[in-house]
Amino acid sequence: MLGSGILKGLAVTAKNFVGSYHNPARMVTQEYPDVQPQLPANYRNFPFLVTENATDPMGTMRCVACQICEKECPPQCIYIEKSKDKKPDANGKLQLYPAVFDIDTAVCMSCQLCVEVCPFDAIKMDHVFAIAATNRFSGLLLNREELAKPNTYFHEIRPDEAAEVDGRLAAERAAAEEKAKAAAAAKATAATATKPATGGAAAP
Amino acid sequence: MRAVHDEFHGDLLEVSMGPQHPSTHGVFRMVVTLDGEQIVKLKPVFGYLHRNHEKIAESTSYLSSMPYTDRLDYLCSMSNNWAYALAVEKLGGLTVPDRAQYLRVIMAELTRLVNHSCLVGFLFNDLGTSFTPLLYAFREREKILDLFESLSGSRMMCNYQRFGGCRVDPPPAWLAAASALVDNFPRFLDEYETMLTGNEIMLARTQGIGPMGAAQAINAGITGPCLRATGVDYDLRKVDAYGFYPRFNFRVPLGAHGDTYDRYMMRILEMRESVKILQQAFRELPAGPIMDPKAKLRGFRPKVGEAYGRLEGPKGELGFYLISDGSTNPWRYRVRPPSLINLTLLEELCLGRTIADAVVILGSIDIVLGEVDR
Amino acid sequence: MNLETLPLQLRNAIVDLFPPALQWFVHHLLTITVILTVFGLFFAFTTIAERKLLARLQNRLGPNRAGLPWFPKLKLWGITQPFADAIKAITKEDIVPAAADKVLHFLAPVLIVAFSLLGFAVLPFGRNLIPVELDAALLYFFAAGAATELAIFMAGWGSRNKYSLLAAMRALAQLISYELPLILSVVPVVMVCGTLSTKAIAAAQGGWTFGLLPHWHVFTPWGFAAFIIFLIATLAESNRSPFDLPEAESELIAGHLTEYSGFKYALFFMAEYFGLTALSGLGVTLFLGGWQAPCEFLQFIPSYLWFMIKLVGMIVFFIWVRGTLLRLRIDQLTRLSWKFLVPLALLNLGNGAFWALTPDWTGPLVLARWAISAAIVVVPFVLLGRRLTAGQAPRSYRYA
Amino acid sequence: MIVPASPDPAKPDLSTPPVAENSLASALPPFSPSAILPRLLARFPAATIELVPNPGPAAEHSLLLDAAHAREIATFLRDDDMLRLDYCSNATGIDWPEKEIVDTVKKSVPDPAGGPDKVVEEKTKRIQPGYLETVYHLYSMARKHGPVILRLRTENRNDRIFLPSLTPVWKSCDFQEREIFDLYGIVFLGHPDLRRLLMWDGFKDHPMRRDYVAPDDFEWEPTPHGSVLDRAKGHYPKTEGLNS
Repeated sequence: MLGSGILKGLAVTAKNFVGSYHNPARMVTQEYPDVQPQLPANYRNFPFLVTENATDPMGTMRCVACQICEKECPPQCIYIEKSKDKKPDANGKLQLYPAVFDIDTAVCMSCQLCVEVCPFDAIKMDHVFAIAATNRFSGLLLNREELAKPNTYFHEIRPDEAAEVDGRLAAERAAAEEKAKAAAAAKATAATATKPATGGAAAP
Repeated sequence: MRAVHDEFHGDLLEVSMGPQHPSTHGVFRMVVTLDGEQIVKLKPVFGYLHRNHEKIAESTSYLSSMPYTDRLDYLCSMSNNWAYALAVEKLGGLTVPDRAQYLRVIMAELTRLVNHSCLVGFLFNDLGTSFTPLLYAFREREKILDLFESLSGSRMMCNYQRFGGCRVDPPPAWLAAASALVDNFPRFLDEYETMLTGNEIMLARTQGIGPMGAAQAINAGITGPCLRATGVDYDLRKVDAYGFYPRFNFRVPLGAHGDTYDRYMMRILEMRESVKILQQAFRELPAGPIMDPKAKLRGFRPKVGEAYGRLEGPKGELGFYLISDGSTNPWRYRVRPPSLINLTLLEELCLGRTIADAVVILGSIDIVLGEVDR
Repeated sequence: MNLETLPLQLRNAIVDLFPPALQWFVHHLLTITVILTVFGLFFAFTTIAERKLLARLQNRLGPNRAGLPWFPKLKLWGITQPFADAIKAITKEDIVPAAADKVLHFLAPVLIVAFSLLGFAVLPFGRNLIPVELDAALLYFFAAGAATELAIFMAGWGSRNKYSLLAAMRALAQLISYELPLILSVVPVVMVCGTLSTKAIAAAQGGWTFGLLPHWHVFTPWGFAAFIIFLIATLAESNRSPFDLPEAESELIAGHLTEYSGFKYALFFMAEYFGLTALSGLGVTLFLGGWQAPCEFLQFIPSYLWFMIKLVGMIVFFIWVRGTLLRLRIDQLTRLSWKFLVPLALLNLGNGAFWALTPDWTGPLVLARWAISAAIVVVPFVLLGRRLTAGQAPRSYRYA
Repeated sequence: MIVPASPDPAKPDLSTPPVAENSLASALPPFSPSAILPRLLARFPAATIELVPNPGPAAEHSLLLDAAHAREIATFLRDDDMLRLDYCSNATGIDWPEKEIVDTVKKSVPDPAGGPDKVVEEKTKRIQPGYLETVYHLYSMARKHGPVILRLRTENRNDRIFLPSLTPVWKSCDFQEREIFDLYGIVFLGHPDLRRLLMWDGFKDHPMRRDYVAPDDFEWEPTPHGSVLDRAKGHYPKTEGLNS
């Protein structure tokens, strides 16, 4: 009969009206500034640079300015200038570091490719999303000081991934130390065996 | 007896609907010539969102184009990813591990749910509801987007598929949540259908509106639910049998009239089939790696050659045509956009109908301007 | 202190403060002020109620942020939202298109508010509360109400916008189509009550069967049918969903409102709600017993409160309909009117006549009276409805 | 009608490999260009049709048609009962600019000293003329097979850029050919409504051509670093003013 479909529709909306008062599954609204969203660990928005500690962020940056991310970045929002000198990294190896590391967050599309291609676990995705600024350049173009965040922060936002990365880096470090020890031992044996030449300069 | 409008013959009215119009689904524009409220001419105008995606892709590496495919049809980033990965895998001869194949099916079908629920919501908005069906649909869509977010990190720009596999392996908790959501999805569909499918106004507004003939639709390259609404049995999941779709039990709903109502119902019925596919996928998901060990993330250089990979996207056949010259960048990168080609018949469908119908016909074709204009 | 007569006593007390020569003037000024204030506030809270109710129908929260100035912590569930909206509307820039007919563009919102307010003059808000006692109150009401469509046409024409023009055309087609069923649905009431005076019609619906079942017109077959037709026609007359074609958002941007902004836009909004409230008030008066209490023992509640409760009920129903239904197309809209509502209303006219002629049927004849009257309504409804929806039904589908 | 048995991964016969692998592994599909080619040549003796091999793993070879017979052949392919290629999925353009090809020919030169022959590489340079190409991917919805890939080539990239439109055969080419016209500049003869699709009407040049240089004179937003900044500075001498 004419009208039965309309009545059924009215019944459904009425049910939803009542349900909205007692069934939280129906209500999905989050009252945003009052209630901050619970971001999943995998949430990604804008990269940051991982530093080993918070006290000396520029000195302990993992980034070695290899510029792979700059090349792979689809919208080309990363800009890196290599340093002229070298600094020792966490493994004690001398590495370049980025003298300039800019990310234009107005261009960045948070695709995470920089993170995936980084062989040093130096760049990771952040959880910030409220980055409104009044100036496009001073506000949205982040330089390396603004990008650097300590490893503890990484642990805070993505505990699982950070632990895995730490484990891997620790293993690498251990392996490097092992190798260095072995090399030193070999060198020592070599030195004891044959006195002259080859020593000195090669030791890290 | 002479027709009335002969005696009151007046001027035609040309209205430019769009690019800013509530119902053109973005920055689409239709230049409509009206006789009273009747459409005597309709010319679609494209390009307001054109960014030459193909040119950008030809000047970057294969991998770098992947996040850009998210932005084609921004409701269905997972399907777009897969279509592109499919083409590149065909071009480079990569294989995909079983678990990744299942995950791809899961993601693609979840995307179908997202897209179709959005579509039916927006269709009702075009039909003049005050957002109620749209918001019910969005409520369900949000839940799926939450899943996407917790897995891939982003709600809509998932960037999830890689050549030779997927990027992240979902933990068991995610799978359980997704499975529960999928199991509850038919309840939403039932409620939705009770609310609107039998509604007299809905029937009057959609049945017999903008009917498409099967031969006409095939010749015009219409694909996806719009084609199947005309009764043509052509679903690439069955025809091309890409991915692991042959392992899944599902049916392809077919319409008979090809009108707006059939196009709407195709979406509803496909969502029900998608739910079945998803339930089966969650049951059978094997353990194992999710990436082809041969696949390289960086510096991927396929051999010289070309490949056309296509899949059944929610909107129709989404194809990627790639030509490799052996370098890291594709020589030719072409997207076959279902949204654009499904608009081929728009003028034919709208002629002689009113503005109100044109809006509904456009809504039922289901376009996303990110893909139309690329 | 009698609550029922309290408004009158208050009015008389104030009027008595003035010299007798001015008293008639103060009397009317007071009435107008009260109507403007009460229904102005009613309008304000209807907007927030509509937004809140729609939100709840859609599983949202609705506006809940507007609090009080200087007390940012106090949110008050957002009920001060309409005042914030009003301030916003007043302070917004008023844009008049260069090509517009300036006079019509300005006059349209002014006139539409004026016309939509006229109807309130003849509504009996309570047992003793009626602003103007007219013998031909119903005729006056419809005459005043029909003029609002003229203002809509002025807005559409004066804006010099194609969408506005289309909307204006639609508004006229809608007016012509629905004025008829609206008036025809009211005629049986006039026949049965034998009067055009709204006060007399409201009074005629007094009394209860067993003290519980009120003798409202809606509880008779002809009255029920007339009420439904009246409801549908009211929706159409006040341009509300599913008949909101003149401002069909998805088709005509905002229809005749496309070129209006700021306070003028707010005036249209206000007029729409005033019109809706007035028509609902008339519906309450004609079919829902006006100010009469639904049960005998509930008479202790003042009559004007009963009127307002019923009015609110009507408005809530309209909001509910808006939250559910989709829009008709213009040809379907006119077809619904001419091929369905008008014939039904005409038949119902006969039904009303039958009812008016048979008040003395008693005993088993009462049952026959009800059965005949119901048949006159239901049979044509089913038959006409079947013809109206011929060829339209949910379909079943095959699978490949 | 649905077989409820869920596929068992253990059974090898049920696990159909994905299409990418399928087309890799299997031999030529039944409706391969090499099967169609002789039929076409028999039917259209005047036409020159070539097989263009695809050396990649996809191995989807294509047919190069001459412009004069393209529409006839397309109509035949569409209407032929065996093929029934009623659906043109994809139509696209490709730009092949002029290319310098270095042919290396190895020659053995007898050693005047009487030793073994010396192998000398002789390099000859030649210019392969550029052309524009359109590619059509045809499928059959009736027979559910495909793709058959057609290619058409213009004579050069500058003035002889005319190709027959296949829109009269498949309406799905309508927008796609307009897009090719817009982005590559191929003029389709017989297209019912050949206008630019994506770029605006007054636009000059064709952005998808390989030698297209993007004009940075429109709404250029000075990005703060690198070569982009240098270019931006050329247009906006006062970039610093924007910074403050």
